Amino acid sequence: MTSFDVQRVRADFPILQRTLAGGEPLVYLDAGATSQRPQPVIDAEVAFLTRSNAAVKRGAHQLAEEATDAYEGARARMGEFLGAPRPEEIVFTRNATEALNLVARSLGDGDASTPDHLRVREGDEILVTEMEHHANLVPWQELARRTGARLRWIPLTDDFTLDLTDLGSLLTERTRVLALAHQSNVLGTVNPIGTLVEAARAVGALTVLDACQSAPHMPLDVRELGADFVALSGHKMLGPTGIGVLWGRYEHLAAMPPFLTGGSMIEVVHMDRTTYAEPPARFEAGTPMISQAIGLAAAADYLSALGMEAVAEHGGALTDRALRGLRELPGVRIIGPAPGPDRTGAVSFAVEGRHPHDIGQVLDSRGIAVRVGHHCAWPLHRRYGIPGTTRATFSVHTTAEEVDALVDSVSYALDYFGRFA
Amino acid sequence: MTSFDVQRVRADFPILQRTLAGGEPLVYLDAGATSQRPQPVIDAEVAFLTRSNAAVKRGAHQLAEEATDAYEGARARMGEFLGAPRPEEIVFTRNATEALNLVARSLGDGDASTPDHLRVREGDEILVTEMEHHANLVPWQELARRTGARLRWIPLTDDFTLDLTDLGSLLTERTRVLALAHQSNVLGTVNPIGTLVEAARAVGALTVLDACQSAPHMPLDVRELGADFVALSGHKMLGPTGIGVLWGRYEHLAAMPPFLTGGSMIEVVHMDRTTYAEPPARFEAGTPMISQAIGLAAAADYLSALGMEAVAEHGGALTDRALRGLRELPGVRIIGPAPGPDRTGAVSFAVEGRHPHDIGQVLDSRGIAVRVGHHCAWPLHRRYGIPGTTRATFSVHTTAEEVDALVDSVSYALDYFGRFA
Amino acid sequence: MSSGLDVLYTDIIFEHDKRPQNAGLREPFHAEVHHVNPTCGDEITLRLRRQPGGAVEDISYEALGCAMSRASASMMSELLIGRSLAEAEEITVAFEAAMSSRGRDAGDPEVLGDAVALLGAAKFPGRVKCVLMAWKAYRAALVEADALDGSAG
Amino acid sequence: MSSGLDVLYTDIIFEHDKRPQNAGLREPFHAEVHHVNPTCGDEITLRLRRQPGGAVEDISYEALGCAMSRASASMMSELLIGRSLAEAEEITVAFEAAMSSRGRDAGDPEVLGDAVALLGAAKFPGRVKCVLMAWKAYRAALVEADALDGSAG
Ligand SMILES: Cc1ncc(COP(=O)(O)O)c(C=O)c1O
Ligand SMILES: Cc1ncc(COP(=O)(O)O)c(C=O)c1O
Repeated sequence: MTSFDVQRVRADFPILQRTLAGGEPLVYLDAGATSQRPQPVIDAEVAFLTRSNAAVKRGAHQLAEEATDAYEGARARMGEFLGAPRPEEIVFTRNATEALNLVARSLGDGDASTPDHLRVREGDEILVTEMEHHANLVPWQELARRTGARLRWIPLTDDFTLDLTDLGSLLTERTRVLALAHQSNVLGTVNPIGTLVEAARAVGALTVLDACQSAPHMPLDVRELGADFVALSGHKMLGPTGIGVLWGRYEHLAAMPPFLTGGSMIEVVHMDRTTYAEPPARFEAGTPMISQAIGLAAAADYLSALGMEAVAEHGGALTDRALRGLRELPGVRIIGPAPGPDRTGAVSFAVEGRHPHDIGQVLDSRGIAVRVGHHCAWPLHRRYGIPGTTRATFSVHTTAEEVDALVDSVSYALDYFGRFA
Repeated sequence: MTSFDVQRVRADFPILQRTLAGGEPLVYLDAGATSQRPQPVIDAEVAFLTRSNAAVKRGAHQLAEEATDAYEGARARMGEFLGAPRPEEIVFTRNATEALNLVARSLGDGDASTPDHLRVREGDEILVTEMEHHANLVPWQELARRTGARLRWIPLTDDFTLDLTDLGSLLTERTRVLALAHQSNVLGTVNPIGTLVEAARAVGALTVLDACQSAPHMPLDVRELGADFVALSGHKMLGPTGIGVLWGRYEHLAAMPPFLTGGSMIEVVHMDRTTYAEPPARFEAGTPMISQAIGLAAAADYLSALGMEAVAEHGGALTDRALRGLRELPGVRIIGPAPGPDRTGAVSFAVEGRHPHDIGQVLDSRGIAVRVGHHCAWPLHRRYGIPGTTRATFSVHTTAEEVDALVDSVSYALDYFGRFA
Repeated sequence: MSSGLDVLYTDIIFEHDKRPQNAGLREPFHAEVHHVNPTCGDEITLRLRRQPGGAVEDISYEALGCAMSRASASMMSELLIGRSLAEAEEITVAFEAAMSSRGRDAGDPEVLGDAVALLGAAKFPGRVKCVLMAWKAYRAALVEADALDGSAG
Repeated sequence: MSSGLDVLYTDIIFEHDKRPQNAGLREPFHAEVHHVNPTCGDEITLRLRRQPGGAVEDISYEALGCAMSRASASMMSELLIGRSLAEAEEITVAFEAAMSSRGRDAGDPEVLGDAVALLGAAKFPGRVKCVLMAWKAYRAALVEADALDGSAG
């Protein structure tokens, strides 16, 4: 079913060799929080650091030229990975959160010289969804607060998908921005981006896509997605922490005011005034995350070598297996859609009468690392009347046996707590 | 003269083993732009990645606990390194530029609930200096533009120091912020921070210190410095790129609005409103630079093991030697004060009738990596009537022989271009 | 394999989790506070009533959370109600110290009573916050009550 | 040791650096542009005058920068003045391509004249921008002149 050899992939991840406190092997089902790094990603960073490390775009010496080539090469590679028409559309940020903040701040910072469609002002509306990660919600709340715009949201159905019934009244001529997740980090739901981008474009609104969870799991092509901005994090797709990507249409980036200001993003600086460089430099203030960009490009290479179609198939099969196993257990309620093509990567569930923290503790005692809580999607959990969920997420190194161990261990946890019932 | 063994230190820096295109050994005199990384810093990151890598502050599993301990341990270590009264005063940012942007944005974002001294508004004044790096100038220009405050600056003397003659009229009751470099990245000048902090405090202004260049070169103690905020970058002090530190007095941080918003910086999130966590979490939105914080702490350990007093002595001796050699060369003008205790780390110079790019090219052909241009301090260069300088900066692995090679090579460059004169 | 687990989840923890002591919000009270644990969404609303002489007359609460955090609220209320403020302070300090010791300080059953059972969580840094939430809420309520009646704590 | 250097700094480069052709700003002109290289602070102000038929009648400029960038402005002006727009375009395209080739495209001296000497910089990525600045300024002036007289370029 999986076209790559998962055992060979596992050998590339040094951390999978470790055992835990009780001697158990590590079953890492928390890739949705942060993924592990294969050796080639670590090696790429170390090779750079021990050979060509230097400040980029500044020096006239050989090391600086090598470093600049490596850094700009990483940008070009990420552009390719995402199907970006131009490498200059790739802006490196510290994480997806900063990428989303960049867009939200810049849309609020324009002046008379900024095109109208790139400005959010009083009376405008911003549309998000009830399933958003805090990273794609709070920056928009703050933008609304600063500008006097109104924040609205697409609600969720009982089936764990977006409720588009009232889309016509939510997405109107007043809407400047539609910001939403490509894939929910809790539900696993993949949203109907094509339809929504088209609807947004029809009313002249920009679409901002949070692709944090989809980027590691499926082929992405920004041209096909059709959005105006796409944000993702390196550490969720086998790359380093401390690096994220904002992709944006060049014509937008070229007309937007900067976010962070300082060195390397300027054109001319006087004491009392400054003009700014073209994108992407305009949005990369200060010394960038150089070795991290190189590590991220190596992660993209690693995923591409496996093939994103194969990666998607692998993740889909594991998700199905986990869902089929878990839903048989008494008192377990899956928080997410039934198995199907538009749901992958994450399996979250609630247990009747048991707090997720307690479930997670039992799993941990058996070497199974999952995440518990609201997963930075508090409104989503409130919508379904639960304080939190237990969430298992999969990666390219996850095996069917590990999924079975998860199901077994949840069953064990039910028994464990059952004895006190 | 140096109390540590420079040759032993050199053995810790793998990049110093490499040779350049023409077979020359690498003479890296560009540490002021970015420093090189000793093996223990690389090892610390790799060890973390291959053993304990996980999302911090979120998971309930063993790896997540180890990762959180390592990350918070790095914070505590940086607090110690800087003499911070509390570890919670250390905020990790992507670089010094972001740290300075954080302060500048937050001071402009307050509302009625924010204490007056932490708000910059129309009619207020912001005071910087003419020697600032763009990172400590442009964010303040932007704050002034957004709020209607007025930006003023302390000018420079012909002796390459701050001209404090008119300080009384520049620093007044209207001044909310004094932002300045601890040490200039071009001149090497160390500013009289004690005097300035006291003067600022006397009028009720906050002091924001850019310690990018001083942190790698001398012992720092935020209590002694007396400033309200201190910013620095990891990659300039033997640590990774992609990480910086903002130190701030706890009572300020606790009263300031957030900058980046998203996951991990919240208290409670509803669709229409959010409350925020205490510092430092409030200022660390999203997944932090985990392995980079750990690398930075290892860099602090490395420097502490050498002893910052010894590091300062070493840098001072090299600076003196370079200045004494270069000022003998015909047509060379040192852009910076004469040798002395308040000048270290960086030696910049201009050559009569020769552009720095051409000088740098000749040095590069002899394996000597220096930086040329305005070094992100364009107004400073304009002040001295030059488009740019050639700058050599030193680190713990720099030898007296390397400084001599620099002087020889500048002399060679003068001859080289002399033949066309 | 689940040895670590049994340190955490003892019978007494589950007894308090199932039958929490002093639960439910009662009147009258001098201060009410609402605390959340932002990482897991656990919540507690806690009310404090003090006697004129300064003793803890009543602690009532509503707690939403894991077994550890609910048991902790229950045990704390049992332990502190009826104590003088000084005694309550001593217990709280001792408990917080043991809880932050990563297991090095096993706690004195004379002082902490049933609550020593909570100290199993001290070895699980991710769970320490769950256990401490109720205690922090008590502290905050104390500060608020002081502020309200103007008497320094 | 300095072999790399001599590829860059040939006698002809220094001749143009010392005695720049067509330097100084002249009237009349159809468009004036000001370009800077933000990393090193180099600047050029360039004026373009076109003939009614569309030829490059004059290029005048003031350039601040390194030897390479000043020589480049001088050579470019020498090469393009008097050419038809089509010829100038052909030369510019050929020069930019060679300059971006990292040394693989040695350039045709028939087309580029003295300017082939600039191509030594193609192997030094940090210097390519210095050399191209004048050429970019010419392109920008062309666009501006077109915009001003409303004729499509
Ligand atoms: C004095 C000074 N301030 C600020 C900065 C900015 O540091 P970074 O680029 O790491 O943000 C630098 C270095 O470029 C510097 O030398
Ligand atoms: C859907 C989604 N959006 C945004 C984020 C934020 O990513 P980061 O914390 O790397 O900025 C995450 C991960 O936490 C996520 O899952």
